[in-house]
Amino acid sequence: MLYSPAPMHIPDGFLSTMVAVILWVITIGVVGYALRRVGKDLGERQVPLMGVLAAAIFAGQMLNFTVAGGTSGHLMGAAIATILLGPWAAVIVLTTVVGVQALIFQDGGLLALGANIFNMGIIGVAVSYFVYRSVQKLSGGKTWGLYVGGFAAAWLSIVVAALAVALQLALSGTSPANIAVPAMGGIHMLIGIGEGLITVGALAFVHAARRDLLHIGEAAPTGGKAVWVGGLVIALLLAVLSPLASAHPDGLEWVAEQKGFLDTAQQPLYNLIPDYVFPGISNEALATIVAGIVGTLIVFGVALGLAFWRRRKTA
Amino acid sequence: MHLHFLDPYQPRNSPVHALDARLKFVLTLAFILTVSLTPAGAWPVYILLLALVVSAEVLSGLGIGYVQKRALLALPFVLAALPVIFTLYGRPLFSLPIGGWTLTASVEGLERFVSVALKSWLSMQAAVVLAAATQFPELLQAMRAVGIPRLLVAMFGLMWRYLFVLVDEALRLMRARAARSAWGTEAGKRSGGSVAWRARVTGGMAGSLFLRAFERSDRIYVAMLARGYDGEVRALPLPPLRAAGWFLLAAGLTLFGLLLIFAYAFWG
Amino acid sequence: MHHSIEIEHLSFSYPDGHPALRDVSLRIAPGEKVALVGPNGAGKSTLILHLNGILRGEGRVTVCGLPVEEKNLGRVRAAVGLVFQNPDDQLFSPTVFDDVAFGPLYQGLPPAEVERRVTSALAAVKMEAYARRVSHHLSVGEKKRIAIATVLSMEPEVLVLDEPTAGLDPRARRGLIHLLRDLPMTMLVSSHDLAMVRELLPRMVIMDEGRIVADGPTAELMKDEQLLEAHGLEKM
Amino acid sequence: MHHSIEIEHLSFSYPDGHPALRDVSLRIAPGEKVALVGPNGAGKSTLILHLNGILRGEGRVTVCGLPVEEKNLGRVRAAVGLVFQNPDDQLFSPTVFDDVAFGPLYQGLPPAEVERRVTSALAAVKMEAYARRVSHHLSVGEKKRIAIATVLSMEPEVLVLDEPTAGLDPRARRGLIHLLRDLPMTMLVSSHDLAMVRELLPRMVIMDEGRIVADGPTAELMKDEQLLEAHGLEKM
Ligand SMILES: Nc1ncnc2c1ncn2[C@@H]1O[C@H](COP(=O)(O)OP(=O)(O)OP(=O)(O)O)[C@@H](O)[C@H]1O
Ligand SMILES: Nc1ncnc2c1ncn2[C@@H]1O[C@H](COP(=O)(O)OP(=O)(O)OP(=O)(O)O)[C@@H](O)[C@H]1O
Ligand SMILES: [Mg+2]
Ligand SMILES: [Mg+2]
Repeated sequence: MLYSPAPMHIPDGFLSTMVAVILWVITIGVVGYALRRVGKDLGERQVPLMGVLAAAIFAGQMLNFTVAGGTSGHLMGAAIATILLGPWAAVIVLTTVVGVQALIFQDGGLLALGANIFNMGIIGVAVSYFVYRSVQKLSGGKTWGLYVGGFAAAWLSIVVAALAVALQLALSGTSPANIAVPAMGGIHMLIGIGEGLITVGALAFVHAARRDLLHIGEAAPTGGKAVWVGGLVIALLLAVLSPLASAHPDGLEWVAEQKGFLDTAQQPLYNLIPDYVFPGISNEALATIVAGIVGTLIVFGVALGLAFWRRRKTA
Repeated sequence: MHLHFLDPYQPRNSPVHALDARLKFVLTLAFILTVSLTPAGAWPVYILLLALVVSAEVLSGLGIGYVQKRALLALPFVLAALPVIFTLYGRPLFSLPIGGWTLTASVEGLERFVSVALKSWLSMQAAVVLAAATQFPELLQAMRAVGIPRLLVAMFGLMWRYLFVLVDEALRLMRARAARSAWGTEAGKRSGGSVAWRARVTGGMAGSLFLRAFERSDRIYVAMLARGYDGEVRALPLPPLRAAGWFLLAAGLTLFGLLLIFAYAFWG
Repeated sequence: MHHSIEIEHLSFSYPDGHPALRDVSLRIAPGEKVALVGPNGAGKSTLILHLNGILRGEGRVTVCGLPVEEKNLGRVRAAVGLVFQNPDDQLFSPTVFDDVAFGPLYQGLPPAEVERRVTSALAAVKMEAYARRVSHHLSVGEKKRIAIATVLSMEPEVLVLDEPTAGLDPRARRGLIHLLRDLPMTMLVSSHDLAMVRELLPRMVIMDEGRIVADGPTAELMKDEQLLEAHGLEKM
Repeated sequence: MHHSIEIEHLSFSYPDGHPALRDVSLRIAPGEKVALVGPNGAGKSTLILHLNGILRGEGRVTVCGLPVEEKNLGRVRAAVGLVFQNPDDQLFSPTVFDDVAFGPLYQGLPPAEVERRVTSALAAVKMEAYARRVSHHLSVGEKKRIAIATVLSMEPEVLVLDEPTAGLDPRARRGLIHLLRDLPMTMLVSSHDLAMVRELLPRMVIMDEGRIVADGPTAELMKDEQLLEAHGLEKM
């Protein structure tokens, strides 16, 4: 099968009605605002541009490369869309992609569509924008900023969106946080590397062929700041919330049982996406690494934020 | 190239196919909402809902087998809910000793798990029937009818139209890459390059796809302008829903309402 | 009587400064069928985009007596039907019907009239049975016919085609030539396909580097091998 | 000595059940230059995709003595260079150099050898000066040459081209014909461009509806107007 659904699309049935409806409301608000913004920026061009680029992102998700032993990596596209189009247009493009995926391929549910747009379209874009802009500012517009920013944006957007999925499942009572968070987070830290590398490759191509396109995304001044702050808040919130949630899923007894859960639960969870199994790493080691990386994530987020504020103060 | 495999629409001569897309769309959404709202453990209601969706499958001429095959796509996600059997507190069901630890499954946990799996399975089937029995252009009209912004609907339509064109481009790119992915002539040499290099090449393909799409959107825009496009999205008015349609809609929604009342009265 | 197309001293440079048209003048009488030939980059497509105001250069362009200006754009676009090279770019709607209805709809015609226009445009290209089909299942030749129908439904006085036979196999190409021969409008056709030009279009305009370098009866210009050679054309 | 290409009783249906090749047999000797012609949908591209195992049907395909099988794919792909119709699909790297180097790099050749291969492939298509250029900005004719170079850099024994002249203007087409004439390899060229076939390829294979319906010297088959007519071809 050419089209393999990414584990990021939540099917119907997994979210409680409450969570699904709340995320629908937020999504409608943000998408409505983004539609108006994009209309103002692009005018008559918006329909063909957004529609065709959504199709391009979808088609781009089919491109894959072999990682090892028949497994493969591919693209989700939130970061590349954000970098090339700016945050508001990216929200619209991803909304279109995720919407059509749900309607045609049942990749993600219809009631859960609000949540899926929220995770990939809104969180993915906000985090990408925050990371990319921060690195761009740090690099002072040099080319390495493009690549480092692109990689970091792609990687973090995947990881944070996955953490959001895990938290939503936990909030819905469908999957205990102490399993969902490290499992989703851990898997997507690996998937995110592929996303990052492909994003860098795509940026290198665009940089060589049409450098001018790398700047259309910057024409989003005032609203762009809102996305930047939003991305920061989301990234920090999830980075702090997820370990907290995963530490106290269901009272205190989890401590006694946690190791057992991880052992049993991770087996099926890794089977969930056989493409991404990394052989040779025992689950225990993985759990440690996951904890380590979540920590790094927070440090990275905070450091980047601080560096940015300092730069602005001295500038 | 022909990408029929991407289009889930299965032409059949059935009453479900003939039904107004607006009705199908609204009823499917209502069905999924009903499934979502049905409390855990209300098994008789789940059975009634299953009967409803299965009769739609049979009526549509798609066949139960076809729908089940597609509905299984969501199956892997069910594993994400598996641990809940052991983490939810309640009457113990059985224990699994693993290493030094014991896992205890609870009745409530199992009930939660089974109802999540059931909900997902039921909703999935409804969505599959909708997609397989409705041409996407009709679905677009349905979206317009329920008040999704025209601009967004127009983008959905354009994306769907160019999905086939661009996926075709993506497949041709991969085909060209495969044709040049050859082994070295020297024995013992590893071919294929590093993973990072392969990922970057794939990125180049994504970038070129994106650029070509960008430039294509310019040409489409010009073609639209040439035919009088002015930024506003226009469409012919939808034909009004007939009395029978309204009746079906009302009956369907009432039925779902009754099912929910029944479910909450006994299991809520 | 006014000319169908009147271009006077038209010059145009793309925003990057590249001059694509240099002082082009051209008149086409109603009912004339004219070929526009020349090497890649000669400026053929650029000229065509001026005919309905998508590009606007310096000089005067008049179409069916209407100066191509902001306030006339709607009427100009109704008078000139542009068919682009790649039908995939022109068929952007979910169904064939929607595509052919697009032009009339934006002209603000009432629904019943839109329906009538679509039916008769599809009949003109012999594709009546395709109205409810979706474009991506069609062959290139079929798509090409539909692309022409999308413009015919606007009942234009002038039909402008950019490389209509590119990418068609001989059979589809033949079918298209017959179709074009039967259409009564004024026609301006840009093409690299000199065999088609000879068969279909009695007058030929040769462009190179943004200028018109020759304009005359096709049969005569075709004899001038030196002229053709000098502008990257080949006698076939 | 083995044949360059040996196809025996090859049949293939697409997953949707559409039979695209029916019992095709064909032998091409080393150094031969063969045309593959036929109407749209005849199965030309499908046949070509079998030559390096991208598609796999029933029957036997042998290339340079290697049966096309899973375990040989890597070696088969090194022996057969496929150039597709649309050069944009073949050029996916930021620069021309990267694109031409893809094959050798994938083969795991040492850097110095990769450089040498790229240089000589670009020299063969007379595009040495373009190594550092961005392929995206080149003209179609230039892209076409680069696409051929991406395959030449793998030093294949057989060159297979799918509609090489489609979309080229007369000048670029002429240049390409000269280029192909100078390349020494065994060549199989699918095309609708009968003028090019007559000029370049002494042997001609006609396909229709998935079958080979004629195979012989181009000059002779070209005389048989009835045969050409019957298979949607047109004498030019
Ligand atoms: N958007 C653009 N920006 C800058 N230059 C352009 C643009 N489009 C075309 N050009 C340049 O303008 C010139 C005329 O291009 P045009 O497309 O009109 O040529 P053409 O005669 O239609 O060629 P072809 O036969 O290849 O279609 C060319 O040199 C081309 O490179
Ligand atoms: N991916 C596919 N799935 C199903 N059928 C296909 C596919 N690709 C091609 N076909 C069908 O197979 C037959 C042979 O197609 P093929 O592309 O080989 O023809 P061709 O001779 O190359 O034609 P052309 O001159 O248009 O390139 C056609 O009937 C076509 O519709
Ligand atoms: Mg042109
Ligand atoms: Mg072909």
